[in-house]
Amino acid sequence: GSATQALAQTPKRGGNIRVCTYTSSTSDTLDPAKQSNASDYVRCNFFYNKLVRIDEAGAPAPELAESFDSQDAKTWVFKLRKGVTFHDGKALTTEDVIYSLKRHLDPAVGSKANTLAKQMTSIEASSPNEVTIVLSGANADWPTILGTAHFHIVQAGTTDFSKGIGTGPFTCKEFIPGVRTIALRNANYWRQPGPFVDSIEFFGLPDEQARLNALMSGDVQIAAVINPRSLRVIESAGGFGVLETKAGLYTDLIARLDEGPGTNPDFVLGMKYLLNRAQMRTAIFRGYAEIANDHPIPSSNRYYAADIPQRAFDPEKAKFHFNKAGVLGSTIPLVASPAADASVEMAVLLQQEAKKLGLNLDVQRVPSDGYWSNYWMKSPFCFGNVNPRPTADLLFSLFFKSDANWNESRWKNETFDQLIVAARAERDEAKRKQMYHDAQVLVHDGAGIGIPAFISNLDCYSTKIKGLRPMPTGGLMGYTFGEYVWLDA
Amino acid sequence: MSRRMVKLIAGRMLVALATLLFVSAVVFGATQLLPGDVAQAILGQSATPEAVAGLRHALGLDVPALQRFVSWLGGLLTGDAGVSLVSRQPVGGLIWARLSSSLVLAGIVAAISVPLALTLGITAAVWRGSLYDRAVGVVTISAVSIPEFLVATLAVLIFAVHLQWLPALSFMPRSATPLQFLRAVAMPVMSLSFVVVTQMVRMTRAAVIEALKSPYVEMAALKGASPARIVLRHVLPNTVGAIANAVALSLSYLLGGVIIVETIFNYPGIAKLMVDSVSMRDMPVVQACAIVFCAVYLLLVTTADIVAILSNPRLRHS
Amino acid sequence: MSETVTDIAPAASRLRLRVSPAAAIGAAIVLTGIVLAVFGQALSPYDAGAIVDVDVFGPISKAYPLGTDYLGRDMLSRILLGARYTVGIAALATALACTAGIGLGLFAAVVGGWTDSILSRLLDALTSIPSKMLALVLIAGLGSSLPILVLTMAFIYVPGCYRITRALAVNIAAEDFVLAAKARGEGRGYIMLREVMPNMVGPLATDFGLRFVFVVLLLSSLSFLGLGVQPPYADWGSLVRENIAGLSYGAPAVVMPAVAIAFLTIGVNLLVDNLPGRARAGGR
Amino acid sequence: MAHAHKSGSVRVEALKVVAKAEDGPETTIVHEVGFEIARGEVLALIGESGSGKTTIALAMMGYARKGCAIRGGAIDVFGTQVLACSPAGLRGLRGNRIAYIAQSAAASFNPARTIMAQVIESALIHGSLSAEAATAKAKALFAELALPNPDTIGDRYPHQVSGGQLQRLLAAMALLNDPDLVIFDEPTTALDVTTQIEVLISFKAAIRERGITGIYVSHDLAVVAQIADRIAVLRHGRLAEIGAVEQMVSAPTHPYTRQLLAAAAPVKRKGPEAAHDTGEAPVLAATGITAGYGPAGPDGLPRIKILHDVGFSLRRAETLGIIGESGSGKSTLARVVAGIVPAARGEVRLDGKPLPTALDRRDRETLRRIQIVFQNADTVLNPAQSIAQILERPLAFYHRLGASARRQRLMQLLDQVRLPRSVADRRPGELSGGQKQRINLARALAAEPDVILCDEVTSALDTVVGEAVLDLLVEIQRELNVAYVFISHDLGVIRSISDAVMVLQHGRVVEAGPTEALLADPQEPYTRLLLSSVPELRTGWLEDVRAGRGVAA
Ligand SMILES: Nc1ncnc2c1ncn2[C@@H]1O[C@H](COP(=O)(O)OP(=O)(O)OP(=O)(O)O)[C@@H](O)[C@H]1O
Ligand SMILES: Nc1ncnc2c1ncn2[C@@H]1O[C@H](COP(=O)(O)OP(=O)(O)OP(=O)(O)O)[C@@H](O)[C@H]1O
Ligand SMILES: [Mg+2]
Ligand SMILES: [Mg+2]
Repeated sequence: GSATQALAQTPKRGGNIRVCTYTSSTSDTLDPAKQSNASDYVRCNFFYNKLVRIDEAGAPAPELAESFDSQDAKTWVFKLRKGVTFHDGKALTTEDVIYSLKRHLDPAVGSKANTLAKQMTSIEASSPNEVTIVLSGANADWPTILGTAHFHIVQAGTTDFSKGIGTGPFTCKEFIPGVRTIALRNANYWRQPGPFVDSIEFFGLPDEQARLNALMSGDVQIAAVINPRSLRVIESAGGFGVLETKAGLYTDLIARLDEGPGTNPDFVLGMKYLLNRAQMRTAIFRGYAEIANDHPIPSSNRYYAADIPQRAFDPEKAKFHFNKAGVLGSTIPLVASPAADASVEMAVLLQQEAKKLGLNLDVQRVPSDGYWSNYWMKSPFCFGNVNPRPTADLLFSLFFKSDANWNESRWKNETFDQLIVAARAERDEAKRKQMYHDAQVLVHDGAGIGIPAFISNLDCYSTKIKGLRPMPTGGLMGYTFGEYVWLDA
Repeated sequence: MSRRMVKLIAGRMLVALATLLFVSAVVFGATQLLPGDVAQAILGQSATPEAVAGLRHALGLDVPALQRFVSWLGGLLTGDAGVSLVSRQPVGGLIWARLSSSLVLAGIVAAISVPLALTLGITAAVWRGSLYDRAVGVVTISAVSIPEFLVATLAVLIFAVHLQWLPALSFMPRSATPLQFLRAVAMPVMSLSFVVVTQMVRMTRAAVIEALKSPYVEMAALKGASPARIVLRHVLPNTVGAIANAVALSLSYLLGGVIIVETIFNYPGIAKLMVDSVSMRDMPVVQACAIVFCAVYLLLVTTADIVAILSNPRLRHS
Repeated sequence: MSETVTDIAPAASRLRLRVSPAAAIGAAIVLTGIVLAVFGQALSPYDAGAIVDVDVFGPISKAYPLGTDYLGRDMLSRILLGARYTVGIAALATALACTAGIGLGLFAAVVGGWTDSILSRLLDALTSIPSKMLALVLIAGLGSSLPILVLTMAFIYVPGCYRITRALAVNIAAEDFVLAAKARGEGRGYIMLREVMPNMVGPLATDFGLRFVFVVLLLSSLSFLGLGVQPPYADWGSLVRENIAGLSYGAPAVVMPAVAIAFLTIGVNLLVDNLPGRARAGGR
Repeated sequence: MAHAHKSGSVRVEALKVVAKAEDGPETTIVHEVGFEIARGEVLALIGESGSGKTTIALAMMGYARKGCAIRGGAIDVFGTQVLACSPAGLRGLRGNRIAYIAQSAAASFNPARTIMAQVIESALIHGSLSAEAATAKAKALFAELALPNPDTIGDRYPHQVSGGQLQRLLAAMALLNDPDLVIFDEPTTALDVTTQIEVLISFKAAIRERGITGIYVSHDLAVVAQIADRIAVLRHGRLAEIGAVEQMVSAPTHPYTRQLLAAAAPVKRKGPEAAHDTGEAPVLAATGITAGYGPAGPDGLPRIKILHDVGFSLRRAETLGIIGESGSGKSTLARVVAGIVPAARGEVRLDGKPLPTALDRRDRETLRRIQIVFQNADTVLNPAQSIAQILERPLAFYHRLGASARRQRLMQLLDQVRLPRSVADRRPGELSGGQKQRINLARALAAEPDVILCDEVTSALDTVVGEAVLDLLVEIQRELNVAYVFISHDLGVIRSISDAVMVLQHGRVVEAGPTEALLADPQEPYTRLLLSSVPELRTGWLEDVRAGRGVAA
């Protein structure tokens, strides 16, 4: 509704807005390689650009690269846009691109994109205006990968990232980690029409109630990540809009297949049947979620396999499998944490259902802090939380391939591994679709992962803010709202 | 000042310094016990063993703990608290920025709550047993009985969301006018005052009642002194020490105890810095914060001790 | 000559035991808290974890006397279950803190000298770290489980209890009856437990009450920071916290647990402030 | 002396004061008391502790302590109906027309303010004098009251002045506004005999000179006889008897007054026969005791040295009296003997065997044989234990008696100290002072000791009650043959109970010898001073002493 209306109006220039997200910490960074959450993504998108951006349809589109191409999906050539300058006036060169990409390979940098970046075996300037990247294996999705969060282009030689000097739509006036960022409109931005607002004050409020109150009292114009439970208040107050982003975020139940109760396939299957997806959708997400089918591909993805029968809540079947696994009457620890969105509530619901069948789930809630390093991938029965990824290949190869770093359930399936490698290089769309279809079936049946729902991201805003629309890459317009919003004051 | 008093005061200060040194060792030791480290925290989901090892080496975390402690302590003594492992900025600067905001907030709360609490405490003591005394007792107990975060959230709902009199968030740019600033901190100040006033009222009341029982107060009444004169001239000079202690203890809360208020009002104080740093395992910052908390506590308590010594003529003249 | 005094004295001691109405109210509230903690689960109308209603933040109704929570669970059942954690954890932590604090305090006061100085300095150093920060570090280090929570909070409040005990015990240890016991040749254990300890019961009971209140409040603060009792268990503080979104429309789900906390702490305060004929101790 | 020419008197009629416990019933503590004081006359109020003396004295100013209330009667102070005054009116009277000198000057001075500020405060409150004039007048009063350095003493803080001086400073404070009525509430009870004399002399002079109308509260008949014109005897809040001093001293009618009179002139309890040398070895002997407090210095002596080369010996069934002014080291000596304070030099022998100096190196048997009974029965009995617990502990500790044997012995002990068996289940707080002191003694007896060190066991008691305790001590000695070291600052008591006397001053033995001989013919000036300072129950004694010493008032 409001999105189409916004398109109909001509954007106005000017105005200062305040925006808050849900994290704020001294680890807030302007170093693209170190970004770890939505706040970082938003902030880096203020000040930097990538070679490639991902458009509304989820397809790669040129940004700092004017064009990109490959014959064999293995050697990729990126032609740089001309006339782009950094905030300090220096022109963008191949050197900057090479420096930016190579940083991810240096362990001392601690880049989060290190695993993805490792596919690059060589990065070279093939002409003054052109960078050639050679991959270790064919990857038809490579431009999309360069459009993901960490591949911003910085100036060659930068080690101090506190100034935020990039080619992006805003310049950095103030950046205090854990406190706030003030971004000013970059008057010399290369892309037209460029940002509309004069400045954005951006900060994090970890307390959801505080975010909501700040929005309602007019202290901020956009508040990111609002709990669906709070929408009732927003709606009754009037004057506020909700931006729902269906991007494929999910929280999954993980049973390690190599350790603990998950070594018994009946236990895993029983758990998948015990997930009361409909109840979770209504009770936990108040309807702002899409029921999932134990594989990571959401329906918006072009490779979504619609014909796999939906696994339904079935306590009888669950009981049958638990009985077969011989776990009825025993107590099984289940680790959950606020770090994995809504996992605690899911665990509690699961616990209730299990109790009715005579299985005791001992829900152990652990703090967010240290969850990813100390519990996730370590506990035999716990929860994970997977952010949207732009390609099916990324989801499968990061989380499901036998040798994947984040193979949460330690699922090993050779057919699947071959399918993924083949699909990555496959340039025939129909064949590729079939391959991904088969992959989804394999994960649905075999992996130790239960995915009950894809969770929508809800950002709320004052209706004075225009120009917001959902993007498949994440909330707040794939974290790039800064360039597009305008103030209708 | 007598020599004995100089000795006493010097003694208090030495003890405070020794305590600080001890605390620094304990803090350093305790932080070593925290599971996980900054390398894992920075890498989050992408913490593969090689990546962690590489980053750890790059950050100098593979040096033995004792060696790190010695160099850290050496740094502290020369005024260098090291560099944050996360933001790579000097810890001193980070802390100072946050500490100064915390101190401003604490200062305003103190300026409001100390006179208020002393007035309430003294009047309640003078009219002890009266309806007024009971009312003060019930109100202060109720104030401290409600979880802080509820008080703060409720205040926001009422004053910011519904009435829209005050901003919901309290962080202001340095260019803000004093009025804007006062409006911004009004609610945090209110929420914090709730907590500290109660403590001070109770302790002041107890101290004053104790002094009111003494024979010299009876003597003053028998000289015809008015109640006001008894309190101002006879009771207060003898309770300064006890009251100073109560005030010091309550005020020490205003640095580390305000985490909830800082979170709800997005006030960039030092408590939040410490909480963040603990979750990021940014040890240089955690250690420095802990030292700051201790130093301020010791400063307050030692000051109160010294006030008590100075207000006691037995120690002043002997 | 002395008979008259003797006759008056027992009457006076009977007077001292007179319970004031405030103390009676306090005692009634505390007793209710204890009963709820013990029998709460048996009294609850629904399973505290079960989603019983599609309506979240439901109002007070016949079916749900205290409304429903953010997932549509019965609030009365949850508060009854929460009593166990709030009262139980706080009582246990306070008891542990007091046992350790009193033991150390008595020891320091009776032994005196270097032992006393060193113990006092050590515990002073502990007090200098703000309690919430100390809890944060400890729980981050040890993980949040019920035993850890109890131990952490006990640990935090040991110095305070030590301080009060020591201050009281130092005065008592200087009394003539202790000197008389020493002159008789009594050992330290006897002096600590039989001569000194019985004279501190009143102020220590007061201190116990106050510390209990602090623990309840710290527990709810920790819940706010996500470090408190972890679901599916919930103390009253975490009930307030998890339902805070309902505050905007005054949902009973957020108000009721807060009222429960306030009741309990006020009750304890009333009781300890009006303990019959006993000296009250300051300190926190 | 603005009111000097007015005639009239102070009249109290049917005064009734009650005490009420919180929410409890009221108990009357002063019943229908009435008396009259003519201008220029001093009336003494005398009675045992708790008889209501202070309560009446305070009521004269329309003041009742917290928890008490004046419930009836009338007080007329030279035409002013005190009990009918408004609070403001009362404030105008207090410290102005009626002044009060409290029992404990040390507690009545505010420790945080200078003496002068407090002395002139009443003048400032009532606006009777300017600050300078008040200061000048105060200095004159200081001189009149024979205070040293009258010009500068006011600049000091209370803790910098001795107890006797403070008492006189308090008097100066009271006299500053030339009050019509001055109330002295036991102003010398807390003082040493030698100091008491000085204070009494200066008070007497001030009263004479100014023609003060006063009420003098005391429990010491001998003191009262020096100061007052008439005496009122109180008993349980009632007026027992009232009359002129001469008459009360020579022909009292009320039995209680007679008791008081008897106690004031203690009987000789010990015949001289016990004193002579039987050739028996002493049960307890001390030689060359040097001791003190604080850490030991390089010479092995403690930093604060109290006792210097003190020695004595004591035979079975004998009593050694130790006398000396406050702070002379009497208690310290007892502590050295008991092992509580280790001696730096010298030794203590029990039956000829030297004892280890430190308490923890003495064996239980040695500890049992020497028992110490402390001065203050109020503080020496654990208020949290029952009498049975207190008395049974030494039985279990020293004699390892079983429960039933203990109970039996406990009853015996109670009989021995003449207490009803029913007190066993009470706590010390439910006993009177005399009863507590008996328990204290019984605890020592429970050990079946050879020597009991009695440190001021009667000082905190009323004279009448104290006498009874002394009787008991002597009886027990006859029965059990224990030896006593009896410490007191009251020469009368020492004379009455001991076979031999030792006089201590500044931690040194001034003089020692058999009681009769020594007191009859003291060799040392200090002993003579002590002897002459004991008030005698006759009017005019004070004047004699003053004349004898040539003290200028
Ligand atoms: N504040 C009070 N509340 C209740 N009872 C009191 C209070 N003060 C005194 N009394 C009681 O009143 C009685 C008289 O007390 P008062 O102090 O007048 O005695 P006193 O003759 O001065 O004794 P002493 O010689 O010990 O000073 C005592 O029984 C005492 O216990
Ligand atoms: N624990 C102690 N530490 C230091 N000095 C002390 C200690 N106890 C007593 N003194 C000092 O030792 C001196 C003698 O004290 P002691 O108690 O023996 O006197 P006393 O003759 O019994 O006096 P009194 O008649 O007042 O009881 C005093 O000056 C006292 O201040
Ligand atoms: Mg009295
Ligand atoms: Mg003594």
